Amino acid sequence: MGINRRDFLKQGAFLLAAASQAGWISKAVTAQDEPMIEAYPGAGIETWKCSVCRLCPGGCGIKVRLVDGRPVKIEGNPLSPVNRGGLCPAGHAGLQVLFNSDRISTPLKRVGERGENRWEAISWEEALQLFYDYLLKLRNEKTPHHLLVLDGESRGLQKRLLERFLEAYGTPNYFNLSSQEPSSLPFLLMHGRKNTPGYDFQNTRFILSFGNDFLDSEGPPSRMAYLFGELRQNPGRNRVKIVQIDPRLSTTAVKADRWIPLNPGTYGALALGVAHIMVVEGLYNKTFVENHTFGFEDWVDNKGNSHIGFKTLLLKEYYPEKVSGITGVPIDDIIRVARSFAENQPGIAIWGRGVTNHSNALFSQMAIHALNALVGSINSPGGILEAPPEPPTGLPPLVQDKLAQWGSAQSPVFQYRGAKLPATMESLAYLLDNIQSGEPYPIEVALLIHTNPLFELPEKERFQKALEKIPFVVSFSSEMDESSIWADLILPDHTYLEKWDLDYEVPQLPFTQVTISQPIIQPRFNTRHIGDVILSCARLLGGSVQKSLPETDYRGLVQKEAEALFRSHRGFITSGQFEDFFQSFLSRRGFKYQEFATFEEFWEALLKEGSWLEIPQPVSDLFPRLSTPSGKFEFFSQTFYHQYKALPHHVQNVLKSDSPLSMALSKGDQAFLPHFEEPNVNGDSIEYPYFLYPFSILTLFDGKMANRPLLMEMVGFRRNVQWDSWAEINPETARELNIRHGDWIWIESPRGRVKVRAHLYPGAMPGMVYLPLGLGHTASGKYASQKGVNPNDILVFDYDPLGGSIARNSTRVKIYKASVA
Amino acid sequence: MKLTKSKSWIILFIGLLLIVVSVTVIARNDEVKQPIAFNHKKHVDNNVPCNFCHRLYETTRAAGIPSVKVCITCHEDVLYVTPEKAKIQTYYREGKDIPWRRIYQAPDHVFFSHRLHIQKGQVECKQCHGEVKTRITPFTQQTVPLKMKYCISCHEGVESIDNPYECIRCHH
Amino acid sequence: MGYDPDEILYKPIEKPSPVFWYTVAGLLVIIGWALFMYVRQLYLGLGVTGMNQPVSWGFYIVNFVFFIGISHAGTLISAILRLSKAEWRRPITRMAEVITAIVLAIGGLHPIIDLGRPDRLLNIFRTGRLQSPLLWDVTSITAYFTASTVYLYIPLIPDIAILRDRGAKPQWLYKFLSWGYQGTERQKHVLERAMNILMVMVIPIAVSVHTVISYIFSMTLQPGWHSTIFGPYFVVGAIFSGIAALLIVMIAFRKVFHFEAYLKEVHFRYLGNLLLIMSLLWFYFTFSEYLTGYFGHEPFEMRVFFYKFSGKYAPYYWGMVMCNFVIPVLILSFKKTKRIPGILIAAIAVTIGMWLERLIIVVPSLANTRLPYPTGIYVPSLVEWSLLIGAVSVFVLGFVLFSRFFPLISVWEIKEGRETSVKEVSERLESYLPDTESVRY
Amino acid sequence: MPRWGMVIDLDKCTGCGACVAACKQENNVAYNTPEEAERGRTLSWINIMTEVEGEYPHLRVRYLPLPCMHCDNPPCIKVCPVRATYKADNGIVAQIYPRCIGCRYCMAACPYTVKDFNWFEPQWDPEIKKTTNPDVSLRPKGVVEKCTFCHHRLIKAREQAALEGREMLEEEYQPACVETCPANAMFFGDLDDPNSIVARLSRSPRAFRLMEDLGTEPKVYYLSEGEKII
Repeated sequence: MGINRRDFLKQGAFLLAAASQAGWISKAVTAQDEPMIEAYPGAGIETWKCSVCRLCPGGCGIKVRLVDGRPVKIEGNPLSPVNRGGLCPAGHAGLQVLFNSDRISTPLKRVGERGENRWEAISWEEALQLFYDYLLKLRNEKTPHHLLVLDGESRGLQKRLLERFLEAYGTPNYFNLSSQEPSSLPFLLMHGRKNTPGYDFQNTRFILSFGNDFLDSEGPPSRMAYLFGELRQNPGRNRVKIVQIDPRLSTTAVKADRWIPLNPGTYGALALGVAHIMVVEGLYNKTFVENHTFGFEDWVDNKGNSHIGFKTLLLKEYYPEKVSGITGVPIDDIIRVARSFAENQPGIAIWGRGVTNHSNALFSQMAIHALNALVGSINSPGGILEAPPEPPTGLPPLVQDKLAQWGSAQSPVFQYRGAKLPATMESLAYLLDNIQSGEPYPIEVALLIHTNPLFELPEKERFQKALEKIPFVVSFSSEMDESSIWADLILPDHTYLEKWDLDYEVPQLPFTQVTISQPIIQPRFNTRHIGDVILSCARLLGGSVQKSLPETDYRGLVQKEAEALFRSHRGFITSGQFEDFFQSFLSRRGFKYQEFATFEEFWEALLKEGSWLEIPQPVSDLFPRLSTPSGKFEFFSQTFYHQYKALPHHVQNVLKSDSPLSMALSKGDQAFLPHFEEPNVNGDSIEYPYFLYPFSILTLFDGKMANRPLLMEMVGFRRNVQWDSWAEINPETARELNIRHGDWIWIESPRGRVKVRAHLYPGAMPGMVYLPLGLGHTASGKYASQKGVNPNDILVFDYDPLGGSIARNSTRVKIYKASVA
Repeated sequence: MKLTKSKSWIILFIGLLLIVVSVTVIARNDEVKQPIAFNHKKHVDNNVPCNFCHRLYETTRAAGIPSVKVCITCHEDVLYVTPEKAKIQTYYREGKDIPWRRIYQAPDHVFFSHRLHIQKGQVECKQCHGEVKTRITPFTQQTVPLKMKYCISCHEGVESIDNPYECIRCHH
Repeated sequence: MGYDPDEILYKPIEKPSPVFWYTVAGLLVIIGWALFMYVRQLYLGLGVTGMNQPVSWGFYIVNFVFFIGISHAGTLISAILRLSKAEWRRPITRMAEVITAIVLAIGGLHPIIDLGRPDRLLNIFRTGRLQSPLLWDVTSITAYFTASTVYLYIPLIPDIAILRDRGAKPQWLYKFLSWGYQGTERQKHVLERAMNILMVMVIPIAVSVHTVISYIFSMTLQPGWHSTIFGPYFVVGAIFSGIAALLIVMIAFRKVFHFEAYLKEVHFRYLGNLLLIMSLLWFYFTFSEYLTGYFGHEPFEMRVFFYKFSGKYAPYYWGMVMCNFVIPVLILSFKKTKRIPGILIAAIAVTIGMWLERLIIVVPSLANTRLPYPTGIYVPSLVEWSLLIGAVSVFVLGFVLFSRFFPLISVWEIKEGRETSVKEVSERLESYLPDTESVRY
Repeated sequence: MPRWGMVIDLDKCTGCGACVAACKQENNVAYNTPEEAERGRTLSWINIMTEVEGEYPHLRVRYLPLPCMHCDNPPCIKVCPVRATYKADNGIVAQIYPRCIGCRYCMAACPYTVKDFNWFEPQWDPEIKKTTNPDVSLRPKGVVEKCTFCHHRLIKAREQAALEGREMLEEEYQPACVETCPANAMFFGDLDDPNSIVARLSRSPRAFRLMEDLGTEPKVYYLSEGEKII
């Protein structure tokens, strides 16, 4: 049967139509054309989109599985150099961020009193006008530095944009709350570098961890887990040894080869004790210490004053008996740690929140870092590496007008009054004090960017009072939280799964990587990208601000930056199969270098594969000159010394009289050497006999993740606790207090008390009580609110006056059984 | 007359039974009314390929009920408007989809894949949907009762299926 | 009809006291409440109970085992006594059989109450796996229920005929149920044959029922369950609790209906002896069960063991030992205490004790998982308590209703006893004795 | 016919719980209210068990991820009265929700306590329900559920391979927990294929299975923790 012409034409038309329709379908499916999905229920068309997880600073690459345009699962992106396909439990809860009944769906303006949580929905135009009016007002009044930004999440491009905006606007007050801890200050003082360096865990053979629970709550969790797996059980390589020094049997301590519990806050002493043994037994790297360090031996400055060296200090002050007395660690253990650390090289000494949560944090960190220098693990494989270079930028050069220049040059509001120490003395504590007193200048507009200080900080009343002093507070939160209810205006940001962004500031990586964040689905609510808000403000402000940020929308900016990556001809997009270790895949050429002719190809590949990676060239000069005054690693921090000496006398006097530095200063040179300071303790030891030790958990981090049922259900999955806080107590201690497992107890500090269930755990040190952070929300959605307790409610606001970190582990408490109620 | 009392009980019981039975029988007759008097035969006769409308059956789990946008590609002419065509155009204009009533819907706990049956199993449409090609009215009820028994009856004879009783193939 | 010496036996049927109605109404209220609770459970799901993840079985299974256990009272005792021609059985058998029938129905319902999806109950027949001990149960309980109802009904026929002839109301019921029984020789003969066959059949069925129930537990690998003596252990426990329940019922109805003339001290003494024997036997089984477990000292077994001995379940465990062994043995060993009040106390103690025993078997093994699972402690909820009380009420109601329509003491057996037994027994006795002629020789 | 099995390297496992989260997300395991969780009714197809031995400071703590063991000789299927749980040809112990009558006998019989029961009708937050996986059915109240080794992924992979006219590759089928494990501590594959990584690891001297003495022949192998030095 032949086909006549008519039929042929008809069929042709159908086929044409079909072809065009087919294209339309795939478009429809990816564009989430709702009626189309309805018309094809259960088609099960699967698509994957790469993005980046923004729930913690880890920066894991993710792939989101979409079925019929509906996101159903987040998985790790195997091509991401950070996590290599793994994903921690929090990452899996990402969809519950996107789909959450507590999201803010539209800009809100406060109608009631502050903190009353009564709002009026307004349009974006109105909201932006309101915001812009305030920004303009500050510039018109020639006080742009009265703008303060508190940022809890921004990284990568978003942070770059914000910093750029603030510089062009003219304020130095950009405070990153998420980078509060662990501080990078010791690197500045001893290394001459401000940013956190890269840790070469891949090649290390020994990790001496001081209070760094890196398997649970510190560092990029998926990356650390991946490394742990590789380092511990990998045929063909030595099993890395891990010693965890921590008053709590944390996950890392459980998985470590050895857990050494010590008295809280005495990390510095233990590190110095270990150093003492190494020096006495001659176990340190003598060549390195001789050639590349400063201040190990006694020395004489150019004015002829003699100074004591680190060695002398060690030998005199930190003999094992004394250290053992301070730390409670048996002498044998100190010796054994010192010997095995020296034997298993390259090794690395790291510290974490356990250390920075004390008022003596800075000196403890310096003491621990000194161990790295003693074994020569500075800028050497398996040790601490130079921080990788930042990715290139596509932003035009910064343009600042006079006002902006003047404003940016003002001393930031978070610095200690009058103390012009460029590196030290920055702290939230000073920020609060300064806002409160209006000195040196008042803050008039504050932006809260995905941060919840009212929940995360001890003594929230202090923050609340500071907020009350600020006439206009804007929150960019996508969900209501304890801090946002104190704001005047809420400009809801997209969730990270609806956002364009580039992410590249993952701490501790020894390589540069850029991961693209692309919207998985169209924004579900009437929210707006914070970058777009800033860009439109820049546009409205005009002048130099607009010149610095000429882009009109954030997506364009992302593309510009990506183009800069492409044009730089550095790095490559990760693709194909990964080899296990960077070193090995460099040598084996396991990487596929993709060449892209045009930016469009590059862009497509970036969207498809997710990450761009640049591995730093192997250093030819094994130990380059550091940017310290001596050009070497400094045991005796000349940076610090000079800064201090340059201070006006009245400030010096203040420091001598009312800060913990005073003790050290009275001891002369010790103040600039790694040494042990007694940590501050709040609460009388007789009335409050127990130490409260709050700890972070992987599932909740700082508490932002609490409104996810998935994570609340597995909040204490290793302890069989769900949806609730638990207080870990040693069974022996509990017996003395007549507390049984599961009893309700009160934990009372000088600041207040909380009621929580006792959890007897042999891993708890006697005399301590451990509480998880991140629970106990009061205004944070239906899954998080009124579940568990917030240890911050009873913590005393204490801090390291030099390093600035909040000293969370300095509160003493008493425990007693709650009467049955 | 004590027996009448018991008899009345029995009559009542039988009456109730009858009501229940008739209600179930009526309820089982679940014919539905479709919004448009769709004529499969006409479309087939006009050489419209199956996958023009049901465009997913070869590639995905679902067969795909065409959305109004698919219908309108052919039925947008306004010259010869039949009442049925007018309905399509109205739906399209209003931006609504045709409210087809689904007849063939696997329950939530059954996972059926059209493409596997069509592509690998070489099953013809009519095996489950009856003679579609000659049908001049829209479906108002299942032509073949799609119960598990029916699935099994087919699977039992097939060589390439190693175990027709593997429950988790379809229930997961 | 002239004067009937057993007039008092018809009294509850022909002249029911108003107390009957109050009792029925009261029980109906309780049952209604339980029913409401059950409907609520049906609607909401099994979550309304106190069961949880490791303890996935609770009161319902305990009650199931317990009630099925009690059902052994009846048929087994009456069958054995009939079979062994124990003459003192005559006033007891009926009550025992009634217990069996009612309690079996209640017990048999419990697994259904326990189901998460009772709507899919028929799956058991549609796609049942005969390999599952649960299905053996279904089979044996059904068989036992059928057998024991028939076994209750057949000896009841002559009594129903008597009632019909006496003109008791409702006449249609008796007419219908008496099956045209006129007491002819042939009818008597057929009835006797039927009874004899059933008597023999019912005993193995009854034994099998509780053995199979014990298999539900012992066929698994769980510590504390995986035991070979569970079959006989359960059967002994079942008969034990059955006798106790029978004693309670006898004492109660003796008091209510003034059956003192029929249920005499001697009956209680004999049954008391039986209870004592069973108590000792029960102790023997318990002892060997736990002693062997203890000697093996398998760690998981020991966890369960100590959970019962000194852990959370110690009060129940020692309570059970008190109730099942110490109290009955002390009471029943001494003539002084072996009187009706004492026996009543012992019987109640044994009933409670046996219920506790079922609890102790079911829950601790589940609560002590082999892995460090978040151990949930089992706290029964209001629903479960309500249903337990409801089940007991159904039992009482069933008994009360039965007593309203049928004589609780087998009238014809009493009559037969009066008329023929004395002669028969003396003949039988004589046949036991050594032959006088051979002695002379 | 392959025999699917899993190997979990406890030396690599950090007990991070990613497997637990991934599983809940992949398999639409319902969330319970805090009150229900308090009563021990949390549904979780894979759990992390914490074993603690010793006294402070000499402790030995072990994290043990516990999915269904998919025993070759499963105690649970023997007792099921309706064949709602049975062993599939490829060794996966399956649970058929539409057939289960909810008697919980299998839960009582399982020595590993890995079966979960839906005590109530799962209450899905309407927002969160939008993210459920369409490949896995939502369970009604009153049925038992358990780990399926993400069997739906096998079905999908096999379907894909069949349509492309080739054999399915082992890598194509990985359960969600294995796929997500950040420490790469979990391995999955065909135990009968002598070249597969699971077969090799299962023969390792470090390999052991839980309660081997019960004769359940679990198909989940653990690699014991390496010795601790220093």
